[in-house]
This record gives sequence, C-alpha cells and structure tokens, in this order.
Amino acid sequence: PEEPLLFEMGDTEHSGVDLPDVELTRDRLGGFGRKTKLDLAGVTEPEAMRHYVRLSRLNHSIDSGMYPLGSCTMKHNPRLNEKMARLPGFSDIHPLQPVSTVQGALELMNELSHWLMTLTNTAAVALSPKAGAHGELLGMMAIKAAQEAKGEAHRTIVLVPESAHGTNPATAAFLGYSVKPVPARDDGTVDVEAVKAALSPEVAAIMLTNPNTCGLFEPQVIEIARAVHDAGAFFYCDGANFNAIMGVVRPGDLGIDAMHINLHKTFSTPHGGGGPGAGPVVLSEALAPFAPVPFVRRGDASLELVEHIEDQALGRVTAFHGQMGMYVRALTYMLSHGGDGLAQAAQDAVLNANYIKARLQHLFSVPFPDYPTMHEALFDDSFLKGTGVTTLDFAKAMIDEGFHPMTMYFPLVVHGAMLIEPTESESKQTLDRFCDVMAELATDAKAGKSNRFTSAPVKAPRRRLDETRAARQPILRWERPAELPRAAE
Amino acid sequence: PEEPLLFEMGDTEHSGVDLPDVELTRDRLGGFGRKTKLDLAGVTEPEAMRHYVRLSRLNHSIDSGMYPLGSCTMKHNPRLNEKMARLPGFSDIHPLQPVSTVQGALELMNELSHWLMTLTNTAAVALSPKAGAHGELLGMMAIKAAQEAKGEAHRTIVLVPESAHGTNPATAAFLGYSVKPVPARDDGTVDVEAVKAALSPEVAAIMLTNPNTCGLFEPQVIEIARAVHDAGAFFYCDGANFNAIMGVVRPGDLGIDAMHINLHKTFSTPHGGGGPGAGPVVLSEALAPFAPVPFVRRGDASLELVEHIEDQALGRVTAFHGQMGMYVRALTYMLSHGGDGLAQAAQDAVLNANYIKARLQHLFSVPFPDYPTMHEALFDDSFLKGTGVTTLDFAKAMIDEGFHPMTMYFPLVVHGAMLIEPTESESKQTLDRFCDVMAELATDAKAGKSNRFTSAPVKAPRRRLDETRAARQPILRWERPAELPRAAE
Amino acid sequence: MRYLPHSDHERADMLGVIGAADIDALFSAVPKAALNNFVLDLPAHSPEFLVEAHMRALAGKNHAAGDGPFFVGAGAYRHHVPASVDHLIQRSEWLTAYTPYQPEISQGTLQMLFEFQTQVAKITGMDVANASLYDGSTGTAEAVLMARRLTRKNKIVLSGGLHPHYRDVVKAYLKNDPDLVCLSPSPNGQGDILEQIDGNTAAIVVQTPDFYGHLRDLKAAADAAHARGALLIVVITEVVSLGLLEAPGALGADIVVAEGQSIGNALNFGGPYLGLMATKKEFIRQMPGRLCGETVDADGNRGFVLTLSTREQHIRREKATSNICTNSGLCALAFSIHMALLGEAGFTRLARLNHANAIALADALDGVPGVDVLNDTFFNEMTIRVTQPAAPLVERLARRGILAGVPVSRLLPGDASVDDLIILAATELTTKADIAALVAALTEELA
Amino acid sequence: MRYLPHSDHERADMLGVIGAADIDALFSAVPKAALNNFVLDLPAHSPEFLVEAHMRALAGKNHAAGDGPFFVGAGAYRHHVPASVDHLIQRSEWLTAYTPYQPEISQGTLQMLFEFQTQVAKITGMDVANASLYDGSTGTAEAVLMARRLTRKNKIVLSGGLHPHYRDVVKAYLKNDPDLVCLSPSPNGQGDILEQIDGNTAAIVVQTPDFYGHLRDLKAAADAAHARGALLIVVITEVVSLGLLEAPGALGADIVVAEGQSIGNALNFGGPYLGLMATKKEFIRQMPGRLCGETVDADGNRGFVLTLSTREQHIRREKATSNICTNSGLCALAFSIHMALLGEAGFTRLARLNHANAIALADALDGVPGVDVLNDTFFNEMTIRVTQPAAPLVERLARRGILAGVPVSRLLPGDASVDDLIILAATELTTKADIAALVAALTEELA
Repeated sequence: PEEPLLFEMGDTEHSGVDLPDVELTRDRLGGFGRKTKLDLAGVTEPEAMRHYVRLSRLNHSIDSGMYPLGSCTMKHNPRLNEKMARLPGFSDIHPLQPVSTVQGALELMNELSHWLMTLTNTAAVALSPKAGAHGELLGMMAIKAAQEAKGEAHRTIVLVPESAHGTNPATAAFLGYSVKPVPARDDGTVDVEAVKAALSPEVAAIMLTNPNTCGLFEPQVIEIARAVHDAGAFFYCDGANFNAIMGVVRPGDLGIDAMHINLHKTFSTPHGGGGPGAGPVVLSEALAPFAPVPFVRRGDASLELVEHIEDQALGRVTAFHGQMGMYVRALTYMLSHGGDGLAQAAQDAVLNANYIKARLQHLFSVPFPDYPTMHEALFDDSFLKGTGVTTLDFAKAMIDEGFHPMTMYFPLVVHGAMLIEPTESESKQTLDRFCDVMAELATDAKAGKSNRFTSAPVKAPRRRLDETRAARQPILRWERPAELPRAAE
Repeated sequence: PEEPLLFEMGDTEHSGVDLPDVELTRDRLGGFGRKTKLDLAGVTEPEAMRHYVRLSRLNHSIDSGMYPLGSCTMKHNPRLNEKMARLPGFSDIHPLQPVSTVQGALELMNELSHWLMTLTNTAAVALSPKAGAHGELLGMMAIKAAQEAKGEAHRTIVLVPESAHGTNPATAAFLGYSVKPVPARDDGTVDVEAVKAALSPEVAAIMLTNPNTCGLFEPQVIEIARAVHDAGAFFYCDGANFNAIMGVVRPGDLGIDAMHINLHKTFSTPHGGGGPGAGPVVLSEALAPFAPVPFVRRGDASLELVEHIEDQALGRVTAFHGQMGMYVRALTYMLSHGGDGLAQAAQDAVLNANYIKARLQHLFSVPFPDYPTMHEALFDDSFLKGTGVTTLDFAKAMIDEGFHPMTMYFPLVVHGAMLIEPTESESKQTLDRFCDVMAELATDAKAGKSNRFTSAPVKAPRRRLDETRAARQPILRWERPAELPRAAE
Repeated sequence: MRYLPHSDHERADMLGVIGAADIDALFSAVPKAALNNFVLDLPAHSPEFLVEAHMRALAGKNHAAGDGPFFVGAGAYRHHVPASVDHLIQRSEWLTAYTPYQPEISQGTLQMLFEFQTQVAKITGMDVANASLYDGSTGTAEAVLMARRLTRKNKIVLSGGLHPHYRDVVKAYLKNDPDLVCLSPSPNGQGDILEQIDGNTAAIVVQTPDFYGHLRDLKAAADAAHARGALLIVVITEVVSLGLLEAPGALGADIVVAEGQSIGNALNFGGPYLGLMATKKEFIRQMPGRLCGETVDADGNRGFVLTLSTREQHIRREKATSNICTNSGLCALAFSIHMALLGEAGFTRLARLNHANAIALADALDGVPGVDVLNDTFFNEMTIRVTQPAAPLVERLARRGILAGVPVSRLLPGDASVDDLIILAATELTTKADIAALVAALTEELA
Repeated sequence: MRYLPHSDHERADMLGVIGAADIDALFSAVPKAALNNFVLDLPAHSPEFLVEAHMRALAGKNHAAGDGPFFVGAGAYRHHVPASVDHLIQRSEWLTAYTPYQPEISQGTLQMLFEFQTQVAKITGMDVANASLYDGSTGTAEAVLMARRLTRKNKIVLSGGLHPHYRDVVKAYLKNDPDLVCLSPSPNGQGDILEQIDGNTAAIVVQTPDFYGHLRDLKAAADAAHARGALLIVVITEVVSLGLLEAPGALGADIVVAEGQSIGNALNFGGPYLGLMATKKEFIRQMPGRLCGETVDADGNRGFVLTLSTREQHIRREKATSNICTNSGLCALAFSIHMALLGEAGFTRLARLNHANAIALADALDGVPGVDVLNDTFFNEMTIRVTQPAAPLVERLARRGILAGVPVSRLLPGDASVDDLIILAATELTTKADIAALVAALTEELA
C-alpha cells in the first residue's frame, strides 16, 4: 500500500510527545501571541515509527546497495563514528558556553586540523564551512581578501576549466568575479599552455579540480601552479576528489593555495539524503592570514578559541564553529584508518575504478584512454549510438538491477558522460557483479533490446517521474483538499 | 538479487575487526591449544552492514506493519527503552561486581518489583526467569516446593484447560506432573463445576490463563480460585494476556498464587525475532517463601542482593539475576505510561479487539458470541466451509496485503481458529484498513476466488516453503559444496 | 583494515586483470616529485576500542549541558529530542542515502522533504519553504541576496537586534558593500530600523525574539517596508517561539529565515544545524536551495522530485541563485520527525512550557540583588544587567558547575556598554532546582 | 499519551460501532468485586525527558565496568562489541520482528539463524547447533535432561569445576534427584569425575576452562564416559576461548553448551545472555529449542524455516523435549554479526590477545607479595590465593575504583576453604595501566 502523507495520517489533536499542559496565567508576549492556527498534523509515536520506517524503505542507500556515483564518493559510513558523535561530551555542548568548559572540543578541533594539514601539507585550515560549496566560498573569499590586501582588487577574473563542478563558477560569480573558461585537451586534462594563455593581470585565481572530474590526475598541475603564481594569481583546488590521493599525494606539494575537503566524501561522514556536509578549507602560507574566525589557538595554559579579530579581512562565514558533529565523525574515521589505512583506502579506490574500466572497456566507450584513471572510470555514450537507448535510459535500467545509477551527463565536456566511482568500500564480489550487470546491459542495448531501457525502471518504488510537470505547475507543499475540512477527522 | 549466505560471501582471511596481532611467545594452554581449523568465514564491516541490512528487509516487523497475532501482543516498542538500556550504568555492569557498586541496579529491580506487585496486588515477585515459559517453570517449581513443604508431595496432578498454551502442559510434565485436562464450556470459558469435579487430593495446582486464550475473561475465576484453594491446590495463572487488564483488574484480587508476566508482551520489550524474553513471576503470600534466589532486600544502610539461602527450597533458575536489560526497558515503559496510561492501554487494547469483532462479525464466524471479547477477537473457519480455502490459505493471503497473519489453529478448542490481537498500538486508520482488507478477503473467499488464497503469498520475499522437506531431510547448517574447496576464493 | 574489503590476494588478482605491475603504475600521471615523497607523520590504524577510548577521553574533558544547571542560549537552544527521532535518523536508508536526484529510488527522502517544506510553511505562515539551508546565519545572508534579486535594489538594513554572528556572516557575504547598513545593537529592544528605509532599500532584516530576547513588532516593520517597496526579512533563532507567537507570514513577512536546531537537533557545539527558509509563492524562482515538488510517475502514481533546479548551480553554473549544493537533509529529517511527533498540540504545549519556565526564571532573577532584568517582553530568553563585569562572573559560575548564560561581551567584544550584560535562556528542560541553584550562586557572587 | 494512537473522539466513535455504552461495558465479564476496585498507587504518565532523568539517576549510582580497572569474570566477560553490531540489532526489522513462524516474511531472521547455527557448530566442532537457549546455565540443565532422554539412563555427574550457579540451576531443574552427583569444587584444577562414571551414568558434565580458570582434559573425559556408555557434556562459559583451544567436538564431546555473551553482547548485569547448544547429528531429535533448516519454496528458491518442531511444546505439549518457547533471538543476532565481523582471522586474534593479556596479568600478580596464582593452565582467567579474607579485600579495592575480580566465597558461601580465593579475568580491554593499578593497590592492601 502507498504510504500516505503525514498530513493525511495525523491531525491537530494527536501528539507523540507528552508534555505538561501548562496554563499561562500571565504572559510576557506583549500582545504578539499567536492568533492564527498552525493546522499542524501530529501523530503518536507508533504511527511515526511506521511512517518513517516505511518511507525509508523507498530509498536506495549505501547500506543496501552500491552507489557508483562519480564525484560523490559514496563510501561506507562506519557506525563507530555515529556512536562517538553522540557522546554527550560532544553532542550536548553549546557553542557559547565558557571556553574553559569545552577544552576537549577544542582539542578535537586541533587534532582534526593537524590531520588535515598533515595530509595536505598546508599551513592552516579553516574548519567552519558547512559544506563543500561553502568551503569553496570561503576559499575564494580568502583569495579575494588576499588580493585586496596586496592592492590587487582589480583582479576580477577567475579561470575555471570546462570540466569543473557547477559550484566552481557559481562560487566565483557569487563573489562578483567573471568566469573565464579554460578548455581541456583532447586527453581530458588541462594544458599548462592554455592556462598561461588565459592568465593576465586581471586574473585573481584559477579553480581547478585535481584529480579532475574526468577521473584523471592533472599531469601538469605543478607547472600550472607555478604559472598561476607567477602571474600573481592564486590556485584554488576543488578537493572533491581528494579521496583518490589522500595519504599518497599532498596537494600542498602541488602548489595549491586553498582546497576544501568534503568530510562526507573523503572521511566518511554520512550523506544523510543530501547533507549536512562539512567543508574545511586548507590554506597555504600566503592565504593563512586570511582565514576566518573562529579558530583554535594554543594559549599559555589551555586552548583558546579565537572568535573575533578587529578588522579581520574575512570575518565569519557561519554563526558558530562549523560542523562539530562531523568533525567527531571524521576524526574517528581517521584514527580508525590511521595514516596507513587512508593511503590504502586511496589506493583501493583507484584500484577499483581501474578494475571496472579494465573489465568494461571492451563494451563501453572510453573518452580518455591515455592515462590510467584515478578513482573514477569515465565512459561516454558513443557505444549507444543508434541503439535508441540514451545514457539516462541506461542509468534507469541499472536501477532494476539493484544499483544506483552512475553520475550522468557530467562532466559536461564529455558527451553523454557516465562517471563511475566505486570507492574503496566495494568488495571484489560486488564489483564483479556490477561489471557483469553493466556488461549484460551494454550487450542488450547493442542487441536492440531497447525496451529494457526505455521503460525502466519497473522494479523500483516508482516508474519514471514527470519532472516537467513538477517544474511547470510547482506543488511545493501539501494543501488540504477542498472536500477534507480537517485532516483525519 | 538473492542475498548469499555469509559463508558464500566471506572467507577465513577477511575480518571486520582490527586487533593487534599478538605473537604468543609462550602460552599457558597446557597442550590443549587448537589444532583443527575453524573454517569460519569473516567479512569486513561494509560487507557486514549490507548483509544484515538486506537480510533484515526480508522480515516483517512491528515498525513496518501490523502484527495481529493473537496471544503474542505485538505492541509498539518505544525507542526510549532501548536508549535507557544502553546507558553504561546499566549495560556495562557485571553481575558479580561488588554489591556496593551496583546500588542503582538494585534500586531499579526494587522499583520494577514494586510496580509488578502493585499492578497485580501480590506479595512477592521473582524477577529472574528468562522468558514466560521459564517463569511458568519457576512458578510451578515454587508450587511443588510449597506442596512438599506442606508434606503433600503426593500431589502429582496438574489441571490444565484444553485451551491452554502448549507451554502449560509442557511445564507441568517437565516437573513430573501428570496433566489432567479440564474441558471448556460451549461459551469458551471454564466451568467452576468442571474444575470441582476434577479436583482431588492428588491435584497440586491448576494452570489457568486469564483472560483465556479465546480472548475471554473467565467469569467464574474467583469461584475457581476458591475451589482450588479449598482442595489444597494452588492457582497458577498464565499471565500471557495480562495486557488486557493491567491497571484495570488485579490478578491478586482473583485469588491467583503465581503468575508470570511477559515483559515483552505486556511491557513493550522487543520480541527481537524470537527473544530474549523476560518472565518475572508474582507470588501470593502462600508462595512467597518459596521464591528463588537472587532477590533484592532493603538492608540497614543500603540495598542487599540475596544470592544464597542455606537449604532454600527452590534455589536458582538461572546463573545470574535475570534479564536486567529487559527490566530497564520495562520500567522505562511503566514510568512513561504511568499507572493511568497502563490502564488506558489495557482499555484501548480491549476496545480495538471489540472494534475488529464488531466490524467483521457479519462476515466471519464467531465461536463464542456470548461475551464481549477482551484484547483478542476470535473467529473460526466455518465461514470458509465449502470455499476450498483453509485458515492457512486465508492467512497467507493476508501477507500479500501487507499484514502479518493472525494466530491460526490456536486455541486448539476451536476448529480452524483465527485469533486476532491488535493491541493498543494500532491506530483507528490502521484498524479500518485491516478490517477492510479482511472483509474483502472473506468476500472473495465466499465468492469462490480461491486462487487468491491457495497460491498466496505471491508478493512476499518467498512463496510458501516446503516444511515437510525441511523436516524429512534436515539441513541445519551450511556445508561447503564439494566443488568449492574454500569459500570466496 | 576493517573498512577495506580487499585481501592482498584480491588486490593482486585485480591488478592482473588491469594489467598493471603494481599499484604505483596506476598513479603514473602524478609527477614523480609529488608521489610518495613523504613519510606520513600520523598514527597507524587502530582497533575500534582504542579509538573509542581516545574519543571518550576528549568528550570527558567537556562539561555537557546535562551535567548541571544550564541557561545558555543566544542562538542555540537545549531542548529534549525524543529517542525515536535519533533512532530513526540513524536508519541506514536515511543516514546513508545520497541526494535524491534519482527519484524512482529516493521517494522516502523526497516525500519527507515535501512534508518538511509543508511543516515549515505552516509554522511560519508562509506559502512555501525550501528543503533547508546550512543554518540560520547563512540563510540570512542568502535571504538578503534573494531580496536584492527580487527588488533589483541594493540597500539592506540589518536591525540592531539581529544576532551579531548573523550580522557578521551577512557582512562577509556582502564584503565591502556600502549598501549594507548594520544598526547598533540595542539591549532595550528599541529599533530605529523603520527610519532607515528609503527608495533604494531592498530589504530590512528583523529578528524576533531579538538577540536580547525582546519581541519585535513585525506588522509595523512590514508596513513600513512595503510602503517603500522594500521587503521584510524576518529572522528567528528560536523556532520553538513559533508555537506561541504569531506567524510572521500573518504579519506581512516576505522572507522568513530561521535556525531550526531547536526541533530535533542536538546542540553539537554549533553544528550541524538547520537553516529554514520560507517565502511567498511569487518569489520561489529566486529562492536558493533545493525544492521538492509533487508530480506523477509513468503509471500515474503520485510521486515527488527535486524541482525548479534551473535555479541551481549544477544546472545554471555561474548564473545560479546561489552556489549552494547541499541542504541539511538529515537535520531536516530530524526536525520533520520531531515536528510530526509534536503536532499542533505538542508544539503549542512545548512553547507554553518554555515560556512558563522563562517567566519563572525572570521572576527569580528579578529577586536577586544586583540583577536587573531588561526585558518587558520575551519568549524563553532574556537579558540581565549585573553589577560586575559579566564574563568573569559567568566563568566563576561555570566553575561552580552552573552554565549561566552568554556574556554579551563575547559576541560584541570591544563594546564597553554591554560588559555587564548576560543573556539567559530557559527551556522545557529547565527545572525549579536549576533556577534555585542559579539564584543562590548569583546572589553569593554578587554579594 | 505518546504511545496510544486514539484520541477521545476516536474512542467514542469506536464504542459507537461496537454498540457499547462505555469502556466498562467491554469488561462486563469481570466480577464486579475485581473491576476498578482499587486506586492504583503508582505515578501518572510522565514526559520522556523526566523518565530519562530518572533512569539516568539510577544508572549513575552504578560503577560501570568502563569507569576503571576491571577484572571481573567468573561466567560473564567484558569484551568490546563493535558499534556496527549494536547498531544493526536495533534496526526495526530485527528488533521488532516476531518469532519466524511465517517463513515467507521472516527470511531475514531465518537465514541469520541458519548462519548462526553454522557458526556455533564450527567453533564447537560439532555437527549441529540449535537456534539458541536462554543462557549457558539453563542450557546446561537442558543438556542434562537431553542426555537422560538419549541414554535412557539417569545418573548425572557434575564436575567440581562447573560454575556453582550452573550447578545450582541443574539442581533446581532436577529437584531432589538422588541420581545427581555434584562433585566438590577443586581450586587446583583436579577432578575425580572419571571415577564416578558407572553403568547407570547418562552423562558427565565438564567445564573448560573450569570455574577457577584451569583447562580440563576433554579427551580423557570423553574416552572414560564413552567406555561406559555415558555422554560427555562440555560446558564453556567463555566462548572466546574456542579461538585458541581445541574444539570440544574434536575431542569427543557429545553435547556442548556454552554461554555466548562474550561475543556481541554486553554484560547487562547478567542478562539477557545467550545459551549455545551443539551436538552430534544423531542426537538432534532430542535437542531442545528451536532449529532452523534449509528448504525450498513453491518456486524452487532456497529458503529457510523453523523445523523439527514436533519436539516442541506448541506441537507436542506435555510430550515436548522442553517447555522452552523462545530463544535468545536478538542476542543470537548480535553474536552472529560479531562473529561474522571477526571471522577466523579476527576470532583467533581476539583469543590470542585475551590469552596474552591474561599471561601479563598472571605474571604481574605472581610478583605481588601475599598473592599466589593457583593456575598452571588458563585461558583468560585465573584464581589467586591471598593472605587475607578475599571478600573485604575486593570491597576495599572497589572503593579505590578497582573492580578486582570475584571472591570465590560469593559463589560458594559457607565453604571456609575458599575464603581467601579471588578469580580474576583479563580480556582484550585490559590495559597495562589497569594491571599496574591493580598490582599497586593489591600490594598496598596486602602489605
């Protein structure tokens, strides 16, 4: 049976929370008390349990199956992390309680910072960004502040390769920069000569993803960094793909000035159906002075939390100290893996992607065959030419086999891109089954069995949904049907 | 895809637990060290998460749907209970650590005992039985010890009504008693005259379930108790159905001498796929001296744990102090509900059962229409006569509608019994849908649409299973197939 | 390594299939100078029980809110979260799911978001809400930018009652922008914001209850703003107040931003939290963040999808309404479950209980010599003036095990006029004993 | 009432459908004298946060094992349980499922039980295992009864090394049975059990490591028993020992009973625990408890069912092999998950680590003046003789925050010869610092 909406189950009388029903004999509301009705449906606890358990079963998840989503790094989320994040000493402390009463929290932030700086070989880290895109914003703000401090506020251009994540140009534009694209070479990587050609005294920074969104390590990254620095610009590195190289390559050694780290992609904090993320930003010596508040500093007797600096260039990008709950999870993960385990994880992630590429390349089209891939295997849709099956159709057919689709149509530089990132969490058994299924699908598509694809999915909780209708006539909230005066009565 | 067996996934190399790999340079094993191989499959943590998440999704559960299982009381399991049971002060204490270091645990046991004695109006409670049947065993042991203490060891007969749970005669037989059945009246209840007729100087006790397994309150229970006592016997009450009357009727007022209480049925500790249960036994003044160790006693300065009494009649029925984890859950539930809430829960349980009976009685056959039902609605299969549909078929068809089958073919005194216990946890919305589905099924069965029943279930993870084959050629463990020398290699 | 499924056997087999001699062969694109050119000075992998011991030791060095009387608020509030909420959000299919871009296998998350949006719209009294933002402070900055897009005007006026951290975030987002006017904080609950509105004003930003706990007149603000073609952005840091206070939507708000942490989410030392944003129907195409909408599938069954994504960065890139890529999905789930459990009856009772406890706190503080409660109005939070510098006083009380609130100087350093102010909050968890302990300690310290 | 879905409206509607005037009408069969004839002197319903506060206060009055050095064993052992185990067993579909009598919608529980039975069979070296019993002690009593059914003989001999509580449970189950012979406990690891075997002997019961920690010679016991047509029942209270000690099945055991708590399950002050029982193939029809077996469904797919239930009470009633109705399903699940995570590699390492820590403990205790370690052999547990009465010594050490083990007098009260004995266990959680703290405190106390 279909699971009804909460508002079709509950009503304004039911409640799953018992609280004393206090009479207010007087109030201090100054006449601003509520006069309108909330009309908010409530349900008792047994009803709520069923509703959310049943709803959850309509979701795919890492724990129930593979998520070969390129650029998203859907890896295993250890439950020890969740347990540690719920220790009252972490979960039940207030961001504004006296610093003397949260020394353990500051120590944790310090320790996490040490790991991040060591893994990246950088000089500083700003922990507070709430997500990767927020980290990008902070990093670019720091670059902007640094350029201004150098008296170079006139630098209004940011270079962004065409293969970049959408957040990169959006972030640059958000800060008032104009975005200048850098074309990719035929082999999927960025040409240092193209970068040099694009550099000018108006360029504030380059935003480069490395390993890039085609799953390739930029072979000329050191030369690019040098050219960027020589031109007086900064090198922002999108760290979304750090999982491929952690413990193996240090971005600081490549010349980056700022890089955000997605704790949810690289350090196993859960995606949670779309967040919360956490996007600490590591900074080079040049940018370290422009880090925002707050940060932790070792004082004489104890750790200090610096929350305010007079005339600080950047200020503050969020109300409090960032995603503490995620810091706990990430540090727990780091300590579990250790430096050796993180490097092994990166290597396994790369091994898995290359294994998939090796097993499927005879059936799928590989747009950039020159290099071994890093943590992602990228295919394009040329193998589907003439079959009547689109990349989207192919992806939906994967659903019927129990797999989440791969990332599709991204990066934009590849036509009909299929970007597969297995991560290090998948066993060889699962990879083999995945490859078998993908091979069978490719064979079926080429054999003209297009119905398997164009009608897919048929085994999911829903068939394909009408997204056009959703956008044209947006229904963004439940409204009480005219014939139903009040819910559940 | 089918979920493989653990042994088809893992192998002896893989492990999901990191431990230092200690070299033993010497040992104290005296030559008894292991020489044979364990051949035990291991899996890493991500693989284990998937395996157990996927397996779990093959189960029906209270949280995912209704369980109208008569006599089983599948009610909502509050998560607060689980949280409290995991406080280290309860979960991480050892049964043999000094009593001075577990005063909170003893206080909890004392408090739980107080609730149980108050709700039942009895003189004592033995907490330690591990489950309902274990409680029965203890209760009957206490009765046996009491009879022996009275010099009445010659009483070797226990009266058991035909409608009793199987555990009742099994328990009596286990203790060497011979079981004498007491017939039920046509109205489904026990006749005090039949009891009187069966009583004799050889009868040690009667075991009576009240409310009985037909869902009826025994109207003559007080007279029966009097007759039993007059005959020098004891009254063991099977407390499986206490949920119907808690806070409303006190079994002590009815004259019972011993009654086990299923904490999992009545006080919401989870069934856990078949246990662990917990079966504390309340005892009358007459039986209180025969309670087993351990029990808690208030000492001068602190609570004392009595673990040993010289020449104690009964001794000990389990190694330690019983199901502490369940005590925590049950007391949490009691405190949440309060005395008022428990009574309301009992009334709602009875209301729900009568509502189902009222809504379905025009389509189903009601064997005992004389009384309002208590917490269970009992139907029989006479409405299916001539349809080619059995009670079992009918039950399996319920599966396809998302419901767990009701209890079938029990109690034995009713032909093709269908025993439905909704409990107080089901909302009117769910009850209405359940009644709609049941009515539709009954109508279809009568209309000759037998295929819907005889082929059911078709939407479950499995079709009907071959139980005969399982019993005739028992396969009780995985054996490595001949062609597979070692797992997963 | 417990999280890595490969044995060395399997790794070797896979390298064989790939045709690589060793793992380094797969890193051949990395410049030699940067590959394995270092010794990682980090501890090696560790058994779970040792990691747990380390983390417990760190946690043990913090004073948890539940360890004693607790009155800290000022933008984050300690409320009780039902055990069922935290249990449910840890369920695999919620916790480890990705953003619901593939709606056929994400209807759980999507229906929840649709319900969440409806709940937020209802409590704020607005037409529509998005699927959440990072937190209240970044949400406020986003609202300011949204107002500019909507009005095509630039001037933004921040009320002095806006949380100073929120003000700082807006300032960072609008770096060096002369059209941003930040009014001075006013501990007395007065604001001259209405006088600042002119024809170039895109929006005024008013928080209620404000940073000091005073309730603000939204109707007057809305009328004044609308009269000059400006928008009213209402900021709420304590969302429980909406159970007792009139909905901003009913008073004329154009955009409502709130910190949703109070419902379903723990204090967490400041994060992750939950940004709520609601607005009028006609403004949705300029709203940042994800939106979930109802539609049908190929069989005609009701279903939900992320929609209007042409506003977003992954489609529009540099022309997007925001660079935001995530929402606070799991925090939104916690909020939505807790709110579903509360319902109108529970949410209202919760708000009343908070207010009643705050009245008890205010009454008790009023009786302490040397303490002056500044508020005429409040919901569950108030500001007191004491006869000593507040920060050291709060520190001394902390040493007694009482977390007595936030000295205003922590949030407005350098402003001597606030050095003797403390903001204190009461919630449903505040007991009479807590208040008595505070009063006793304060009386001693101020004697 | 948060757990009760009906509003008063709905209750009234439902009574209307039933045709009852009020709720009491549904209780009309209850004798008037017993219905609502009392005032319940119990507290009223309470908000979750108050219940939680109460329970936390109780829990806070206990010294948790993790609060300091901990050496308590003697039948229950503190091991680390991976966080994933406890997470998984709380999943709704495991936690709130019923006994899998309806196999079509219970394959999760059934496949798990099949895997569990296989794991137990493998570690014990036996042919088959059941789906679990309440705990090791009741399992021992059941094994004794099973041996009588199998041999049709009566005499049972319990080794003196059997845990005294286990002995007491067997005595209770076999009340007043002259054919039950309980040998005296022997702290030195010697047993004269073999001499007790005669032609009427159904079984001998040997525990290894025994109650005092000594390892027993199972092969010799099996040979002696089998020579007279008796069975050997092996009891194991520390199941981790099977990672390092030879499997009882390989040494001739007929029935193996074990307490499975050590794997996957917390100490829980004694329960719930997990009884393991394994035996030879030819004995299964006399084995008590549930059994899960493999079969096929109507489509020919592999599936699992509870089987051989003609042994059980719900079918056989008074002719059943036992009155047992439940197993320890959720504890078995925890065991099975933990064992799946360990695998052969991890289980072996865990056992080695336990033994190594126990050797370190024994070596350290050997150096304390006034302490005599009695054991030549042990796995992770040993007995010491001290120069003072043990019980008050253990109590004094507890006041120092050290839980130093179990004074034997607690389990054998009235036997003066054991008054100076303490049993101590070490596990993987025992640290060098724990041992050093114990040694220092013991040295002081015994000085």
